[in-house]
Order: sequence, then structure tokens, then C-alpha cells
Amino acid sequence: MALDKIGIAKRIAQEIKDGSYINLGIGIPTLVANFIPKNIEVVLQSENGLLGIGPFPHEEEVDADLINAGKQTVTMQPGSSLFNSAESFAMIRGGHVDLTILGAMEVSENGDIANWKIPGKMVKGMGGAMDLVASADHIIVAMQHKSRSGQSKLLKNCTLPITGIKCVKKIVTDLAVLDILPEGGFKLLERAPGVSVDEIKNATEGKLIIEGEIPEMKLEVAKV
Amino acid sequence: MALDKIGIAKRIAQEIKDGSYINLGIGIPTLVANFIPKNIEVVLQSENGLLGIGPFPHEEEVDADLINAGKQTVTMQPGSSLFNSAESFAMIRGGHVDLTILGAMEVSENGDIANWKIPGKMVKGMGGAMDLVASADHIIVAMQHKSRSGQSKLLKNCTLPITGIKCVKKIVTDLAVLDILPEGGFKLLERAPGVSVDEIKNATEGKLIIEGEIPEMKLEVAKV
Amino acid sequence: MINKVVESADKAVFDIPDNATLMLGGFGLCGIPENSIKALLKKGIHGLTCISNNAGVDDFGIGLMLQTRQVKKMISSYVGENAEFERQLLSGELEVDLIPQGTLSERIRAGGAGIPAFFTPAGYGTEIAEGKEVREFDGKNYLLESWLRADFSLVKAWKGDTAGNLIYKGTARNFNPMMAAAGKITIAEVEELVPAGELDPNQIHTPGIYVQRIFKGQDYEKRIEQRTTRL
Amino acid sequence: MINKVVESADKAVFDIPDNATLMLGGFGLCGIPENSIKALLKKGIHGLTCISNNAGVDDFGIGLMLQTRQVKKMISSYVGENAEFERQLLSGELEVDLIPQGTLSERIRAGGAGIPAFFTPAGYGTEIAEGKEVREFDGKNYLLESWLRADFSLVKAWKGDTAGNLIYKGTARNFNPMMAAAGKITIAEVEELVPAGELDPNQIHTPGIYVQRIFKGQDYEKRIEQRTTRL
Repeated sequence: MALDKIGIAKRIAQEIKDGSYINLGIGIPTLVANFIPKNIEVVLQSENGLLGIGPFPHEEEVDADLINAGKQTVTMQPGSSLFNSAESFAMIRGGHVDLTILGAMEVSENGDIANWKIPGKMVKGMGGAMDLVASADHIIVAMQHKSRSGQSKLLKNCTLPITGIKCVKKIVTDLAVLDILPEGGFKLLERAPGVSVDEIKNATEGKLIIEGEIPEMKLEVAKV
Repeated sequence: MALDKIGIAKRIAQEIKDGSYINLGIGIPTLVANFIPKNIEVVLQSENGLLGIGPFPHEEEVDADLINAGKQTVTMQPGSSLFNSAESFAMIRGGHVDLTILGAMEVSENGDIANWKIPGKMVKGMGGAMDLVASADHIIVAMQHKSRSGQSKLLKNCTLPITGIKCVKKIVTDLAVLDILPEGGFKLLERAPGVSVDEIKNATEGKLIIEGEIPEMKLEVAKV
Repeated sequence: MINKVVESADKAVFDIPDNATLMLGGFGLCGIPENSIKALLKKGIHGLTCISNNAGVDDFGIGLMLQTRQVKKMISSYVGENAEFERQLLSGELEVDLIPQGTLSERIRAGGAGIPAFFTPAGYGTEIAEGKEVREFDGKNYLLESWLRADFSLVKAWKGDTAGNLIYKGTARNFNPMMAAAGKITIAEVEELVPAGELDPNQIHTPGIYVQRIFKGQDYEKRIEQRTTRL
Repeated sequence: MINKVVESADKAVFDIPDNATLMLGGFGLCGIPENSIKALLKKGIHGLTCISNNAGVDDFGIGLMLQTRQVKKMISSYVGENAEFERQLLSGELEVDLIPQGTLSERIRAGGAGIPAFFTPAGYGTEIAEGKEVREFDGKNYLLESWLRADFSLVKAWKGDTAGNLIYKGTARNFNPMMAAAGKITIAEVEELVPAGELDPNQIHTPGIYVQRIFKGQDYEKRIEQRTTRL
């Protein structure tokens, strides 16, 4: 059975290394924070100028002067720091953030990502996405494997205007976990529980590399 | 009679406008601070990261963590701010400092300045001088008109390695006040008390422009 | 220290002309110069180019200046939380220049810092690279981007002093410090205005040299776009 | 938050190898990493390239590492308050690269910020422009300068916390914050070390993300080069 958003977030949470600094994009990536194992310490960066995002505030803690990049009210963890936007992107561009998790509309087999613009629709802007994908050493994309109309979103080439080239290394979809190989191609690593390799083949337009037995994901992470 | 260092500093102090931000170089420029009229408010910038240099500290106020660009212990005026070296030079390079006063070994008639290196002597470095002269909108040079051996230091072309080109606008020497014209040439504005135009002519190798009567400097500034 | 206090927002913006290029601090509605925006609405100038990360919402922030058609062009990284914005954009009444957020903040920082151009990796290989110089450093490709400066910068701080020193609060800092440095005339509004000497020099976020006028703002609404709480 | 505390200067510098490129904070003797320098003396590594605004004096700061011939090259804006430095330079034992102070601080800032190159006016028309790309912007000429990065950065702060956040004091801040960001491994020594959560997030000068190791320094001498007082 294909994963829901929570399932994708849970599986991504398993990729997180102790002691890392992480930037979480809007949507599924934001959910990942809820499934980071208790024994792992990470610091979440918000590109509007905060290191150390804490949980959402209780009603009486709400502070209009403390929001995340999604403009939601947040709190700070002990040991947080605040800074300006130029410093925040200096941090991102300078490679200080260890992991970036973000959503995508399309990913190509050579690691290009499209997630900012749909021709014919109102263009809202790229925000910090182009900086993040061009700068991050390690990017994990959280996405649906297919569009609502059933088209593959893991493509030979992106059809939408791209956000960055050759930057995605790992993808977690509702159907599978895949690496993008340096030489190109989606290497299938894991299947969602109950999803067959054939189902993933049919849902992947780009070059899919299948070697040996493909295990099912394990998702028994304690919910926080 | 030629001015001493105090005299040069006093004359330069007359050039200072109320409400300006000023960077004072080491040597005579530092003395200028002592002769700024009481009714004029200025803020002194120290390129090691301080806006609002105050007077030297009393013995019991000395703080090793608070020095000026000449590495002297200083104090802060009320309303000061502290910042890092990149911010300090952002301020300088960005044209936020209104006036830079510095010493020179040579100045050329087109406004080139040499003040950092003497071939054959140990080279100590340019410190912030190249940034200051390349960035400042308004630079006043405090210098002796002639070298100890009697050579003019106001030249057609600098003989020493230069610090910056076409940047000096005004010079105050022990003998005279001169503007450097945009089209080149030292325009004589004032003579030191008792110094003749001929004396200045003899001491100036570069093109000297003399128009009409040249008044004597007035130096009756109240000493602070 | 030089006293930079003006009485009111109206007096602070008195000489901003039609067709000026403005920078306005804030991320979303957080840390925006509410009072200065209201004064611009009242003043009724037009043809403005506004450099701001976002464009407000229909009834708050820069959105208010869109309603009154005072804005000719927006330079932003993310816009359109805002129906009137979308209408003006689609009808061609409004020009929009979209810039990656890190490039935008660095271009503004460069403007204040006297750096006319710099290389950044953001946008390489995408449509925003069109017409831009590309150069490779250590095997990676970068775009050349130029500085941004403004005729007037409108910033909002938490505390300020009469010498123009500013301290921001929380994530309301965002673009404000770089904009303060990149404006020919910078107008700061603050929630609390104190005499020079009361703020700790070691805690100043924006040194007074960058601020030409400062006033105590009034009636801060500080609207929240996404009030998100837990039980 | 991630605990970055190490016990001592010796443990902090344990893996700095011969021929490493180091950045060392400080302006003159103000804000220099006294403890880390002593640990390097004890460790006895050689062939170091040191990026630091100055080179200390004969018997303090980087000058101590010159006495022991541990330094192969200095990259600085102003040097030679220091007889041994002069001797080594004139005898060819020591290489020196002199860089305008603003260019030096911006190149280090660029290193930490992922900006491989930028344009600056400093040095245009002088001998330091030799071999550098010149470009005109708005009628003024600028030089292209590249980023500086280090294998290890040694910085000194006033207060720090276990998460690596730093607060500097007075003009001891100087080059330390940019160097903290430009080092692959940044080692911070502090006068006061507190648990994460005790420092005000709004007053942090160096966010902990830039600091890999932190320790409480000991026996700070804080030597003054020019003790200047009034009566």
C-alpha cells in the first residue's frame, strides 16, 4: 500500500543523523520533525533567521515576532540563535547545513529538481528553494511518485522549469526510496509496504535501476 | 612659520562638519579629535570594529578588549556600537563614512596617494589604508610638505608604490592647505602663518595652481 | 551622538518622491515597517519600486499599497499570498522581478557593503540564469549577481536609540539590517526609543551610521499569517 | 542541542596536522586565541599557513609560533611589530602575503558564506592589482577577489555555550566571527562557558552551527600593545 504523507515523513526521519543541522521545507518535510527518534539530537534551521526551531507554541506563548519559513508561529529550543537573512543564506550557501529536505513537483534521473513554477499558473516565486538546492551537499526530496492524473514525476528530463540541476541525491515517495546515482538513474532501494517492484517500474518514467531483491521499508518508528 | 603637527591637526579640525562619521588614521589624524569644536558632534569610526571612539581611558578604566585601529586602549561614547571587521569595512566600502583623514608619504597632482611601502625597507602591510582610500568619498591628507631631506612630497607622479589612485581631494601640510582639482593640479587655498607663496612654490614639485591673493590660515580654535 | 529622531512617520517619509526605489524590511508580515507603510498610503505617492522579500496580504503590509495602486514594480523572492497582487500581475499593471531569497538578501547586503557584484550558485542552470555571466570555481558553476541599493529603506526594529542604533527581536530581524545599510536614506521605526547610551554597544544589530531618521512607531498590529499552536 | 565541549585546548587541537591552513582571530593582540596558540606550541606541528590580520609580537600571540619556526606562511594585512618576523621574512624563511584589511575580512566572510569571488575597489591601480581581473561598475573600477577558507579556525570569544554559540566583547570581536564561519573545523575558546539555553538567542554573534569544538580557556593574559591613558 502506498504511503501517506505521514509515512513518507517517518521514512525520511530514518535518514537523519545525530548531531546534524537540517533545513526542512514546507509540507511533508515539516512533518519529518515529528518522527525524529528521541535519542537523536538535531538542530532545525529556518531560513528567515533562526537556528533551533522548537515545537509550535502553546496559545499563550504565541509571538508574532517568531515565525518559521512557512510563516507559522514557532518556539525556540534552548541553545537557539537568531540572525538576519543574509547570514541565514550565508549558512546555507556556505555548506554549513548538513541536510535539506524539500518537496518537488518533478525530479529527473540526473538529479534536476522542479518545484517552483508551473507555466500558465500564477508564479509565486522560488523563495529560498534555488539557494537551498544549489548549495546543499545532501538533499532528500519528499514527493508523490505520480501526479494526480497518474503521470510519473520521476522523469528522464523535467518538463517544468527547474529549480536546480544535478542536486538531488535521494528521494522518498509514497511508493519507494531511491538514490540518484552520480552517473544518472534512479536506483531503487526500498519498496513501500505491499508495493511491488512492477508498480514502481510503471510509475517511473526515468531510468530505474533495480539490482537484486528490493526490501520493504521498515516504518516501526515510535511516534512522538 | 611652518605648522607643527598640532597646527596641522587644528587646521584639519576646521574642515569637519557637524553630524559626520569620520575615520581617523594613525599619527596626526588621531590628534584632530582633540580640536573638534565643542558645538560640533561627530562619530569616530575605528576600523577594528567600533563606532563612537571616546577619549583615552583613565588608568582604572583600561580594558584590553577595547582598542582603536592603532592598538591603543580607548573608551566608548554613549551611543556607540561594536561590530566585526567585515561589517566595519562594509561600512567603509559602502560609503557610509563621511570623511577619512590620513597621513601620506607622497601625493600626486592627480590625487594618487602613497603611504604604505618604501622599497628596500621592511614592508609592514597596508592595513586598512587601501580600502579606506579606494572607498571614501572625501579624503583629507595630513602630511609634511617636504621630506626630511628637503624633497617635495607633493609630486607630479608618486615615486613610491601607491596606496590608491585619484582619491585625495584635500591636503593640509605644515605649509599650506591645497585642493586637488578634478582635472589635476594642487590648488593653493591657504598659507601657514608667515609662510610665503614662493616658499610653497619651492616646496611643491607637482603642478601648483595659484589664483589671486592666498590668505593665511586662521588657527584660533579653542583648545580642548 | 547625532540625534536622528523625527516626530512621526509622516515627517520621516516627507521627501519620498513618486517613482522612488524603496526597500521594505520584513519576512511575510513579520518585522514590517507598519507605520511607514501607513504614512506612504496617506502621502499617496505613486510609481514606486518596492524591494521586499514578500508583498504582504490583501489588507496588510505592502498589500495596502497595491490596493491603492502606488506600486509599479515589486522585487521579491515570494509573492502572491494576495489576490489583488495576482490580479495586477496578470493584467500587466504590476511588474514583478522574482529573485532567489539568498541572492536577494546577499544583493542587498552587497549594496550596503560597496560590493558591486559577486558569484553565487543559486539559479545556475535555471531560467533565472539567462543573460547572466557563469563562471566555474573549484568545479562548481556560479552566477554573477549585482548589488541592490535603494533611494529610501524603511525598516522596523524592536528597540532603537536617538543615535540610530537598532536592535531587532526574534525572526523580525530578517531583511531589515541589510536594507538599513543599502538605503541612501534609511528610516527606522521602533517599538521603543531610548536616549543614546542606554543600549549595550555589544548588542546592537544595526549601527547608527546606517540610519538617517528614527521614530517611535505606534499601534503595532503585528499580524500573524499562520497562527499555529499546539494543545 | 549538540554538545560540542572539549576538555582542553590540547584536546581541541589534537588533529591539526603539519602544513595545515589555519585562521586565527584577533586584531593586534586583542581577541586572539591564547590557549589554542599555546596548545599548538606544545603540539609542535610545522609548516603552518596562518591567516590572521596581524602576526603578534615577539613574545606573544602568533609571534610565539614564529619563534619556534612553526609558521611557513602568513596571510595578513599588517605585520612586523615583531623582530623575529622581520628576520625570517628578510632571510626568506617565511612567506608573507599582504592583503588590504577590508579585502581580507571580506574574503574570509565570503569563504564562510559560499561566495567564491566578489568585486572590491580596494587596491585598484596599485601593485596588489597585478594579475587580478578589473571591471568597471557605475564608472568606478573594482578588482575581483576570491574567498579564503581554512582547515581549522581558532577563535576566541567572551562567552560561549555548549551548543557552540558565541558572544564576543568590545573590539575583541574583529575577525573572529568570519573566521568561525570559514573554517572546516572551528575551535572556539571562551572565557565563560555556559549550558545551552543560558545565552539570549537574540544576542548571539556566532551561531553554534559554525563551531565544531568549544572549550573554556584559562589564564588569559590579554596583553595590551599600546596602553594609552589620560590623567
